[in-house]
Parts: sequence; structure tokens; C-alpha cells
Amino acid sequence: MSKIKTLDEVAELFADNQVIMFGGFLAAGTPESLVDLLVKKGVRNLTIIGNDTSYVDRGIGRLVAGRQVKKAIVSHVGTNKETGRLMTSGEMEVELVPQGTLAERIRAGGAGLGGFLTPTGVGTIVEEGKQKLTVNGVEYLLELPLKADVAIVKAWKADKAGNLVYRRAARNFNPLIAMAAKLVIVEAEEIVEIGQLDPDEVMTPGTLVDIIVKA
Amino acid sequence: MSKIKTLDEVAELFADNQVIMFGGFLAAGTPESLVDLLVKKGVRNLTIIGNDTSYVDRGIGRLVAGRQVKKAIVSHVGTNKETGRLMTSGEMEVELVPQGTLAERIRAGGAGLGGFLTPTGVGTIVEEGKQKLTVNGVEYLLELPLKADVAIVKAWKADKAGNLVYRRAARNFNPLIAMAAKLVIVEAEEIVEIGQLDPDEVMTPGTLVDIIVKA
Amino acid sequence: MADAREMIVKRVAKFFRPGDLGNLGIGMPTLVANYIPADKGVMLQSENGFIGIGPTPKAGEEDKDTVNAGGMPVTIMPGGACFDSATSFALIRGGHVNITVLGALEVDEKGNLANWIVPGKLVPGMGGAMDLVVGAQQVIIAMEHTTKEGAPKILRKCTLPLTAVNCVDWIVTELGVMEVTESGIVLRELAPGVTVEKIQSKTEATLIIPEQIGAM
Amino acid sequence: MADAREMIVKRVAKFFRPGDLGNLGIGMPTLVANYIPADKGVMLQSENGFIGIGPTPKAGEEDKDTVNAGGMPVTIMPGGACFDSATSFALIRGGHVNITVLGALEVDEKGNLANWIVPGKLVPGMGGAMDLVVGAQQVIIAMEHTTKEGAPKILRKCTLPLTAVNCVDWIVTELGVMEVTESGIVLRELAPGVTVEKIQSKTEATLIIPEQIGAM
Repeated sequence: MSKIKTLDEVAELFADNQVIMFGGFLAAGTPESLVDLLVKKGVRNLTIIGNDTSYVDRGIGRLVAGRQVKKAIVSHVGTNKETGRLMTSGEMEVELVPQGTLAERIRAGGAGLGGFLTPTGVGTIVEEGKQKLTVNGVEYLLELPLKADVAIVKAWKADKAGNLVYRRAARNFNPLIAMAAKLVIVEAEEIVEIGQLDPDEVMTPGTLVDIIVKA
Repeated sequence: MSKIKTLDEVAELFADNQVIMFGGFLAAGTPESLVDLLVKKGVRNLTIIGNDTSYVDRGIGRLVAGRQVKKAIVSHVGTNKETGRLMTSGEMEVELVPQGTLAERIRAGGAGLGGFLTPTGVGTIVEEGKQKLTVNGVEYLLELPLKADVAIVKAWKADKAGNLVYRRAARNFNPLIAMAAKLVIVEAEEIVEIGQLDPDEVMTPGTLVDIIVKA
Repeated sequence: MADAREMIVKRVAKFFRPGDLGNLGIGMPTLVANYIPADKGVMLQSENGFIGIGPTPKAGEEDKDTVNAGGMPVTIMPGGACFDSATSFALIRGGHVNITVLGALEVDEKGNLANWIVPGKLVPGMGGAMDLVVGAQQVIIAMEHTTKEGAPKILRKCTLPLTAVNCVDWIVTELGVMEVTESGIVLRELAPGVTVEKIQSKTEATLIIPEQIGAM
Repeated sequence: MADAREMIVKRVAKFFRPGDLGNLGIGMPTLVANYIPADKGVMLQSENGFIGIGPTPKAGEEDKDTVNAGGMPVTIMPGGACFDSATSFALIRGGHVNITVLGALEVDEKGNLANWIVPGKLVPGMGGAMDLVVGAQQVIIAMEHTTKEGAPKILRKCTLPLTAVNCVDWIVTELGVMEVTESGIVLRELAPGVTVEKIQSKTEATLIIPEQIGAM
């Protein structure tokens, strides 16, 4: 059964209220065709998890601007003025998470860990509501894993088995979210035959990937 | 200042009582020339941390057979009968750690985490002496990070800046230990010029590597 | 006994569905690979660091870096992928492995498993077994039904130190196929010529006997 | 003011030693790169996923995938390496970054730092700043000594929500160089024409004045 699908086929898989993890740092490494699809389909009340809310007119930021997002779990919103506005007006909930903690929470979700102890955020408002543990005299916050219904991943190359290679700074959160969601949908710039990627260059094993679309 | 050293120069850096992390799974991916050096120098009372104690006559197992090890933190000792004998006679301490927990503890050491929660080992003798936490109704063990004085790493290719590429199943614990030790010594099969490795194929950034020797 | 093992691994192979990622333990479980059709779309993980275990290489064509978790030379199939040990166990612990097949010293009716230590006698270490049985979506135990001395290995309660609690889903032996459920161990299939009385007589736990029992 | 910024970043650049891995925050800290000699053997990390930030590409030669943490096109130097965000912050949190340079809204005499939020006014998110100041071996604050209105930014106690406690090692402003110690903030260097009285008058925290003060 081929993993390669058309955008029309993929559109069926998105629904209101989904928790969606997205790859990308600002706009680099975000699957724009899949975001197009989400915008076009108009699904609402989404929870989005990823590094930032990008720009009003690029990347995941377009979902924010289109009021499709109920909650964003991100590390940075400063480049998208709509996020700030909707956050202040109470129309959208924003959970700000330190970037390293966010990456690690997604990794923990994908790796079956129940949480981890980080020194980041101790003594700041980030610690509010969190359990604190002292290990060997040092105080840490217990941070909990994040998982999602769907991950939308941007790859440079995919083979037909779903093995992925990312390029430069477009890697960012993509390999992490590909481990942490029930359904993993990949937008690849190039789709190659099985055997064309060397096993050592693969950054996400194909068994994690459910669906591939051509960018 | 070049990172490339001779084995004689490296010999100076090993000492009794060091905590040494080693790459390798059974004998694949262990830096044999560096183990030769440890055997030849005869340093003693070492604590070794890695996947297993390999075989009596190969890999890190040679240090065990030569009674150079005070304590081994490993997941498996079944292939080295000397480990079993010294463990039973009380001449060597062995801390058996589930393989995934071991890998994650080393990663946590390198990543500045204070520990992590894993379901592995709950309800078994592995939980003895460990803190248990319940998160969202599931019980986890709190496992703590591991760090070392020295990591001995086996790479396939290294560039002169210390960027490393591993090959096939010889990767295993090598990238993890390269993050978790004060001094990182790499044995590379091939040393290439800076610029000959594509930034996307590098598996361990060169800034983590202190010393490179040719295998 | 060779026939018993062959019957067990052939049956276990049938659990795999297209697209599954499997992990086979050392020993008898490894042989399951021989009975999964190559065109079925099943990938096998080697927990030392790759997905896509292929056939044993020909003599002289072994690659020192391409070995399985038992240290034996193997090959990597087209479409395979390599990774480090933390990622390998992130895949395992994170539920990305669909089926793991392992041997056992003891299994009990709560699905508890003991397969890594006989205190004072055999202390090889747990290796990856504890993570595999906690993380894999389905845990299948492939073993001979009793010890060499004929003592039952399927018990009311394990006596050896556990590998994990409540983790086993299926037990396949030369006598039959059993499913571990919340109510206990249900007999699902019997091997040819084996009666319910015979399999129960070699099992300490009381088997739950459903109306329909299949042929193994 | 351009001169002030240039003086600050030039001085900060001198903190870097051969072999160091540095991370420069967005804004003024980014300019520090211009004053680290290319042959010094310093590598810079871009926390969105690589080590080896190189010069801005020529117009038309930008690569959409090679951008810095501010989203601006950059290049990757020979000897650079790319990685995912978890690895990027493992490097940061794990102490593998030697120096991070960041701006500040407020710093206090305990080395507390506030640089990510002005409640109700400016809520951009902390991005990577909280991890950087906790994880980097040395935290250097590069900022103008006072606010645009002339109010002190080096305080007895920060009033804004913190980025981290007790994390700042050095403060470099257009008036001088200060080291944050367990006893308080020690004045180490004065800019040309600046007196102890002048820098103290623009600083809320009481500076510790050693016998020797260098020239910035």
C-alpha cells in the first residue's frame, strides 16, 4: 500500500479540534502545502504545537491569522502580531514554553518517557503549577511529554518507504514531531525510490511515516 | 591548535580511577586502538560506562579480563565470562541498567537534564533505591544522568575540526558519550579536511571533540 | 525439538501484518524472520541501531559494522535506516515497534514476565528486554512449553525476578497459542494432536477455555 | 548611539578564545560576530539547528533552508554541522556552549536577568533565552547602560519577570565592563572618559570598586 497520497486524499484526514504538531522555525522547514490545505479546509479549534507562530502570512502563522487555532504551545510569538492580539483579547490561548524544554517535551512524548527534569525555568514564572524536584542539591522542574493527533512534517527528500532526509536549518522540530504523533504526514520536496537513500543518511526512519505528499 | 594527536600523546591523558564511557555494542563501534592503549598503560580502578562488556579478548572486555575495572555500568555482561566471574567473586562491581535507560541516562548527562521518568523497570528489581513518581496515573522510575571524565569514541570519518560520521550499527552509543564527558577522544578510520563533510551528514559536531587519533 | 521450534516460529510469523515494525529477541525469536514473506512489507529492527535487518551475508561478504544485537553479521535491506542507541530505544519505549518476540523463563497469568536472570546462576543482564516488553505494542513470547526437565513455565505467579509486570500479550509454544487477558490466560489454538487436558497438565496457571479453540 | 553599540560589541568579542562555541542573541549581540577574527577558531551556533554561522550571503544567493534564529539568510562555514532542535538545546543546556551573548531589560546584583517579557506590553515569548542563560558556561549581557529614558537597567533587584536566577557572569555597556560575583557587581573596566562616579550614578546597584580598574 503506497504511502504517497494526493493533497485531496490528505484533506480528509484533518478535522476540527485536532492537536497538530508542525515542523518549522519561523518559516523554514514548515510544510506550506499542508498548511494551505488546513487553511483551505478551514478546520477550527486546533491546538498547534511547534516552535513559534511564524508570520501572519507565512507558515503556521496563517492558521493563527485565520482564527483556526484555539491554543498554541510554542516558544515564541513575537513575529506574528495576530498571535499577540488574540492572546491579549483572550480569543486564543498561548502556552509559552522555553524552546529547549519544548523540543525535549516533544521528544519525551515520542520516546515514551513520562517527563524529565530541567534546570530551565527554575525561579521564573515558567515554574508555576509544576512539580519541583531536587536532585543532588540542584533544583529542577518536572516537565511533561507532549503528543499530538497529527504531525505535519517538511522533508527535503523522502523515499517511498517514508525514510526522510532534512536539509540545513529546515530540520529543526521535524524529526521530533515525526515520533510524537499518531498520524505522521510528510511534505517532501523530492520523492525517491526505495534504496536511493543510504541508511546512514536517513534522519527519520520510514516506519514512523504514514503519508507522503509532494511539495 | 590541531586536534589530531598520536597515541603516545593520548596515553598521557589516561589515569587510574577515571570514569570512562566507551562506544560500542559487543565489539562493533569500539575504538580498539584506544583500548589497546588503556591495556598497555595498565591504568586501574576504572569505572566503565557503555552498553556491554563485550568479549574477553575484544573491545572493552579486555579491560575487564585484565582486572583494570573497578565498576562497570552496562546493560549486558553475558558475552564476557570474566565479568560474571569477577562480579560473583565481588572483585568487580556491576550495575546492570536496562539498555534504553542506559542510553537515556548518558543522553541526559550530555543534555544537562537532571533526570527523566521511564516506565522501564517498574515492578522489577531495577526500581530498588529509586524514586517513583506517578504522572497522569502511570508509575515511572526517576532515572538519573550519567557523566564521565573521558569518552572514547569510534568514528568512521572525522574532519580536522572534529566533526564525526559513524557507519551502520557502529554508531550505537558513540554520539551519546561524545556529549557526556569532560574529555572526548575519537579514534577515526579516516581523517578528512575541513569542508569535506557536508554539514547535514555530520552526526557529532566538532566542537564536542577534543582529540582525534587515526585508527 | 527442532520441529517444536519450527512450529512455534512459523506460528509467530503469522502475527505480523504489512507495515509492521518488529523486533526479534536473540535465539529462537530470531528464526521468526525466516517465515515472514519478504514481500509482506514487514521491517525488523535491530536494537543496536537500525531498521531493515536483511539476510545473513555470504561468507567473505561480512561487514564489521553491520551486525545484529547478538553481534552476528547481517545485511541492511534497501529502505533501512540507522540511528544511535538513544533513538533506537526511543522507538522501542515510545511504542513505535508493533511486535516484539522474546523467549521466557517464566510467564504468569497476570502477564508478568521473567526472562533475564536466575539469581546466583545466570546473570547476563537485561540488555534491551525490559524496554522492549514495556514499549512494544504487542509482546509475544515464543518458547517451549516446559523446561527441559518438564516443569511448567506458564505459572500462576512468576518466581524469578521480573523483566516487567503485566506486559505479555501472547504466548506461543509447541502445544498451543495463548492470549493473556485481564481475566487470565485464554487458550486460543491447539497444536495438532494436543488436547485441552494435555496442555493444561503442562501449565501451572489455569487456562481459560473458550467455546471455540482454533487449530495452530 | 551607533558608536556606543560598536564599542560594546567590540569589547564583547574579546571574550572569545580559540575553540570556543558561542551563541549570539538577536539584535546587538548578533553584531559581535563582525569583530571576532575569522582565523580565531571560534564557532557560532544558531539555535535553530547548526554550528558554523557564516557571513550573510550575497543578494540572490540566499538559501531558504539556511537561516539564523531570527529567520535571516546566512551561510554555513566549512566545518559546520546541522542538527535537530532537541540536539541544539542538548548542546545549550548541557554546557557545551562556552559563551552566550544576550541583551537585557534588567540585570541585578544577584546575576538575575529579565529579558523576555514586559507584562501587558511586550510578550514575545522566551524562545531559547531561558535555556541559553541556564546552560552556557558564560553569560555575557551586552546592552546600553540605561533605558532610552535614562533609567538604570542594572538594579538591586529585577522588577520584571525573570529569564533565570543567578545566571549572568558579565555585563558590557558603553560605560564599562562589570563582572557579577557572589559579593555583587564588580567594576572591571571603564570606557574612555567615564569616571567611577558617572557609571555609579547611572546604576541602581552599588558597584564594587576594586583597586585596579582597566580601560575598556
